[in-house]
Amino acid sequence: MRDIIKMIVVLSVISATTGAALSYINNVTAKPIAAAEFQYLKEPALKSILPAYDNSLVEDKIEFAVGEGESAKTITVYPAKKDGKLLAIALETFASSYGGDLGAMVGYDIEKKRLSGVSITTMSDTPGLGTRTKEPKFIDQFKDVPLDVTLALKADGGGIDAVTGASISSRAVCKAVNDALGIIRDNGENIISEVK
Amino acid sequence: MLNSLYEILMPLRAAKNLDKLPVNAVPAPEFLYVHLKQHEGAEAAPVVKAGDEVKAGQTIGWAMDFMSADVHAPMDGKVVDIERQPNPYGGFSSVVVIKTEGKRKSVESTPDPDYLSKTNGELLHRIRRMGVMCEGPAPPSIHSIFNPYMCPSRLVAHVGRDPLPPVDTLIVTAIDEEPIVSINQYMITRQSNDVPEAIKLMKKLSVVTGRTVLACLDTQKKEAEKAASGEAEVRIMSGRYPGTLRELTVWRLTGREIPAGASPMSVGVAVIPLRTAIAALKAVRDGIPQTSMIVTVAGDAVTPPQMVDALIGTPARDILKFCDVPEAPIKKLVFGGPIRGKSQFSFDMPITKGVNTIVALKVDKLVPIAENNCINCGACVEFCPARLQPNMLSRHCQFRVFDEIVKKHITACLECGVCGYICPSRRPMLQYFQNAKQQMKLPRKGNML
Amino acid sequence: MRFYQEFIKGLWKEIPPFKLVLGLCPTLAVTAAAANGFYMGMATTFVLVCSNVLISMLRKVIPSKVRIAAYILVIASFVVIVEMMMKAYVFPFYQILGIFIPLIVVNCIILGRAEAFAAKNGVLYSFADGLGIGIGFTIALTFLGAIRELFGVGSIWGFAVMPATYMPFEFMIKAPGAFVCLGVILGLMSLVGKK
Amino acid sequence: MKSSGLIVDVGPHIHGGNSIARTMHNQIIALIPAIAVGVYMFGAGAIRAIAVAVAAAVVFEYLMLRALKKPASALADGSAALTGLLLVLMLPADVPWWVIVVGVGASIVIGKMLFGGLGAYPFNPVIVGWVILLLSWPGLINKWPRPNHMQWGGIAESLPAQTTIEIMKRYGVQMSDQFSILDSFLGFQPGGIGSVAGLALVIGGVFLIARNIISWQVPVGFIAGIFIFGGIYHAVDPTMYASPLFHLVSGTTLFCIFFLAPEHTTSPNTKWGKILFGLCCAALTIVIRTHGTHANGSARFAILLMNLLVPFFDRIRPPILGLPKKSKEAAADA
Repeated sequence: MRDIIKMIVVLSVISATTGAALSYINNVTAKPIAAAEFQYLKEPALKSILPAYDNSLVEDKIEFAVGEGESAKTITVYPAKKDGKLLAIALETFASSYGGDLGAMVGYDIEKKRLSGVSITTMSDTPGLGTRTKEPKFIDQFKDVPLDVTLALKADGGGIDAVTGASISSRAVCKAVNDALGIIRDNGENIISEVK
Repeated sequence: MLNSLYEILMPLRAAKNLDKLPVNAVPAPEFLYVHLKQHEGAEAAPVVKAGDEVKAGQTIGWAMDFMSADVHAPMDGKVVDIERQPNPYGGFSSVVVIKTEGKRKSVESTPDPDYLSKTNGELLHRIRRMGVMCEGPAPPSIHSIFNPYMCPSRLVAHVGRDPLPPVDTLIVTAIDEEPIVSINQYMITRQSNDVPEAIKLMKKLSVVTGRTVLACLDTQKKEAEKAASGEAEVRIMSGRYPGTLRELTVWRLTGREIPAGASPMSVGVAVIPLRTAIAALKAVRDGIPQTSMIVTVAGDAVTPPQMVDALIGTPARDILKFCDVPEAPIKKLVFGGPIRGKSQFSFDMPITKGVNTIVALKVDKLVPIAENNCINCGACVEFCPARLQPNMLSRHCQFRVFDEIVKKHITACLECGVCGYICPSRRPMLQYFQNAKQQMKLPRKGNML
Repeated sequence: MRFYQEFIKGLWKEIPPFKLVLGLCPTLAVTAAAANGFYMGMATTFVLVCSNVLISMLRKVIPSKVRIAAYILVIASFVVIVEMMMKAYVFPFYQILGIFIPLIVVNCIILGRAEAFAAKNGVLYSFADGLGIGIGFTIALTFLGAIRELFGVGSIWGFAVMPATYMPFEFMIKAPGAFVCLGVILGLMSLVGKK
Repeated sequence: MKSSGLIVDVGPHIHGGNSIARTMHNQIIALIPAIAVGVYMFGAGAIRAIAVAVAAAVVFEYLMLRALKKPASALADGSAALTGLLLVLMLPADVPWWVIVVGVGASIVIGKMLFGGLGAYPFNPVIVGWVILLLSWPGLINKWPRPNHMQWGGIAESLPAQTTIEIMKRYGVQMSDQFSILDSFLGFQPGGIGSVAGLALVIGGVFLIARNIISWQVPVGFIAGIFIFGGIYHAVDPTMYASPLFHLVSGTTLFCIFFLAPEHTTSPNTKWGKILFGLCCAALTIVIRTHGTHANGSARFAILLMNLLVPFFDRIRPPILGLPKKSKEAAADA
C-alpha cells in the first residue's frame, strides 16, 4: 500500500513540476518564436521576390477569400509599398509534391504586370534533389513571366527546364505558380483595390 | 550401361536388359568369410569351432532373436578361424573363415512337397532356419515382415498408433528399388516357373483378405503376366528411381501413405520382393538354405555389366577377378545400388546376404562433393518424393539446428538420395540427413518392409 | 579518474550507434549532411546530460515500478524545452533538424543511459557518462553525415571538395543509402574490434 | 583386412551432372540472342558497355572473395559475369563507363557478397544494383539512345527517345496504340541494350526452360498475370489503360519474366508458390505501371517487392508423405 501511494505521489510531483516548467517556458518563448518564424520563413522569401519596400509586411498583410464552393479558401496577401505607393503583392500557394506539400511564395509586380519572382517556403522533399528546386538556376526561370501563360516542364511540352532527377518537385513548383497566376488573373483587381 | 545414368537432370531409370544377361557361377575362392551378422537384430551365435569340417548347407550360425535368421556354410570345407572383422554394412562382426576344398558343390537339401498343409508358424520357422533374408544394409528377415510387432525396432514406430489392420493387399514386387539393381527383374524372366507358387505361399503367410498384386516394370508386362499365371493381378509401373522405393510403390498402387518410420503393415499392406518370395519358397519346398547371391556387377569401371552367382562370403576381389575387371582404375566400390549403397574401403570385403549389386566407379566420373552454399534452385524440393524441403533441412543440418529439422518432419525422409543426386551445388544432402538423424537418435530408414 | 573513464568510454568503447547500436532512428534519418548530424548530436547531448543528471538526482526517490514512466516524463520535458528554445533563439538550427527534435524523446540512447547508468550512479558520474556518450553520438553522426555528404553531394559541411565534374552518388543521401552506409561502418567496426 | 585406398562416403555415389557453372553458363548462352539484337540496334556502344560490365563484375567478385576469405575458384562458375551482364543489359547503350562500374559494384558487393554470396541474398542483386543507379543518376540511366534501325511511322521522330512505357505514361494510352506491337517485340524501341528485343528474350527463355535451368512456372505465371490483370484494366476502359500485349512487349517485362524473376535464390521453390509468385509480380507490375510514378522500372520493382515474400510462397506446398492427418496443420506451420 505504501508503495502504491509513493508511486502516485512521486509521479504526480514529477508531472506537476515538468508541466509547470514547460508552461512557463512556453509563455516566455511564444513571442520570440512567432517573430522568428516570420523572420526566417516568410521574410527571406518575400524579400527575394519583392522589389525594395519600406512598410511592415506583417502589419499590412490582409486575408483574402478566393474561389467558390469546394475550392474556396483564404489566402494571405502581403503588399509591398514604398513611400505609401503599392509596388507589388505576394501570395503563397501550395501543391503536393514528392514528400508532401510544397509552398511557393509568388510575387507579382503591379507595374510590369509580370511575376517579380518565386520562392520556395516549405518543402519536405529529398535533400539534395527535390530541394534543388530552390536554387536560382531553376527558380529564376519564373521571373518576369506574364500573367496569361500556363507554365509546364519541357518534358511536358512547356518551357521550364526541370531539375535533373527531380521532375516531380519541379512539376509541383510549376503547379503552385500556375495556381497563383490563376488567382491573380481572376482576383487581381479586387486584391489591389483592397490593399490600397 | 551406367554411363546412361550420367544424364543431366534426367530421372534415374531402371537399367534395361540387365536381367537378360547370362549368370555364371563364381568359383569358390580359397577362403570364404561368412559373417554371422547378415541381418537386422543380434549377431548369430557360432555353432562350429576352428578346426571343424563343415558341409555345404550346414548351419554354422544360430539365430539369436526373432529378427535374425540362421547362417549356413556355403561350401564344404574346414573352419580355419572365427574372428572379428569389419562388416560391409558397418561395425565389426564375427566371421567364420572357411578354407574351401575343390569344386563348388550343390547344397544338400531336405525337400518337403507337402509344405502347403503346414501352419504359418511352422513355415515361418522353417524359413528362418533356412536363413532367408531380404537385401539391403539391415535386411529384415521374412518372418519379421509379417510380424512387425515382434521386432523391437519396428515396434517403436507403431507405439501409440491403432493396432495393425488385417492385410488386405499383398504386393509382390518385381521392381528393384535402385537403377542398376536387377535381381527382382531377373527373377521374373529367368525363374518364372516358381513365381505362381511363391505368390501362393506369400498369400498363405500374409493371410491376405483382399487382392494380390504383382508389381513389375512397364518393360516386363508380358513376362510378368505369363509368370503370374492368374495368381495375382499384374500392375505395371515406370522404373523412375524414387518412385520404385517400397513406400512409394505402396502409395502408387493403393494410394495409402505409410506413416513415417512405420511398416506397410500399418496401412494393411504387405510388400515382399519377388526374390525373397522365391527364396522362401525354395526354403520350405526344396529345403535349400540361402548360401549364394545373384550379384549384378556394374559401374563405369565394368564394361559390359555382368551378373554372377557368388557364394556368400566371397570377397569382392574374387568376384571382380572372375568378371575380368581390373582393380587399378576403381576408386570406389559400392555394395548395393549406386544411390543408397554402401561404399567399401577394401576389395577384400566379402559379400553377405544383403549384397545384390557391386558397383565399381572410376574417379574421373566422381564429382567433388563439398559444403557449398545452397543456391536455393529448388530442384530437390521439386523431386523430393516425401514432399519435404530438403534445401532448408540441409541448411539446418549443416548448421546443426537439429530442433528445427524435427519440427520440419525429417522423419518422413525416405533417404532416397535424389536431392544429392540432382543438387547443382553438389552438397552432401543425404549425409547431412543421416548425420542429423543419428545425432537426434531418430529412426533411420533401412530397408523398411 | 573514474570521472575521466566514464567520459572517455563513450568516445570509442561504447560509441552509441556503432558499438551499442542504439539510437538508429536519428542516425539514419538526419545524417544526410555532416552539419545535420552535428546539430542533432548536440541537441541529443544536451538532453542526455540534463536527463542523466536529473534522473541520477531522483534515483532514490523514484520507485522502480514506475521508473520508465518517470524517465520518459523527464526526458520529454527536456526535449520540449530544447525545441522551444531552438525555435525562439536559434531558428536556423530548428529549420535543419525540424521534426527530428521530438524524436529525441524516443531515442533509446537517452532512456538506455538513464536506465543503465544514471539510475545506479551518482550525479557526477552520470554527468560524465551523459557527456561522453553524447559527444560520441555527435562524433558518430557527424562522421556518418560527412561520408554520406561527401559521396552523395560532393561536399563536406557545405564546402565542395569533389571536382566540379563529379556526378553525386545520390544513393548515399537517400534512406537506403543510410542503411547501407551504416551497415558497412558497423561491419568495419566489428572487424577492427576483432583484431 | 587391408584398406585398398578406396573412397568411402555416403551415397548417392553418382551425380546427375548438374552444377552451378552449368546453370550460369546456360543463362549466359540464353542471353546471346538478346545481346546480338542489342548490338545490332545500338552499335559498338553496346559492346563497350557489356565488356566493361563483365570485366568489372569479375574484378569485384574476385576482390570480395579475397576479402571474405573464400576460394577464388568460385569465380569460375560464371555467376559474377552473369550478374554484370544482366545489369548492363538493362542500361542504355551510351551510359558512361563509370556508371556501369558503380552499378555492377553495388550489385556484387552490396547486393550479393555482403549477404554471404551466391544463395544467401534475399533480393535479386541485379535489381539492387539497378535501383542504386536509379536513385543516384536517374538522368543518366533513363536517357535512351534511339535504336539505329528504328522506323516508327512519323510519331516517334518528333518525340525525344523515350521508352514506349514513358510515352504511354506521359502522353496517354492513345499514343501507345500507335506503336506496332510487332516492332516493339522485334526490338525496334528505345530501351536497355538487351531488354528491348522481346523475340530474342523469348528464345533465350524457352532455351532455359528446355534445358531445365529455370522452371516454367514463374514465367508462365508472370505472363498469365500480365494478361489477366492487364486485361482487366484494358477491359474496364480501353481508352485509359493499355492492352496486355503492349505491357508484355514494352519496357523490361520480358527480360524480367525470363531472367530476373526466375532467379534461383530469390524465387520460391514449390510449384504453386512459383506460379503465385509470377502472378503477384505481374499484378504489381501492372499496378505500378498504371498508378505509380516509376512506370519504366515497374516490373523490376515488382520483383524486388515480391522477393521479400518468397519465404511465404515457399509455405505453399503439398502435405508431407505419410504424415498423420491430424498434424497436417502442424506441417503447414513448420
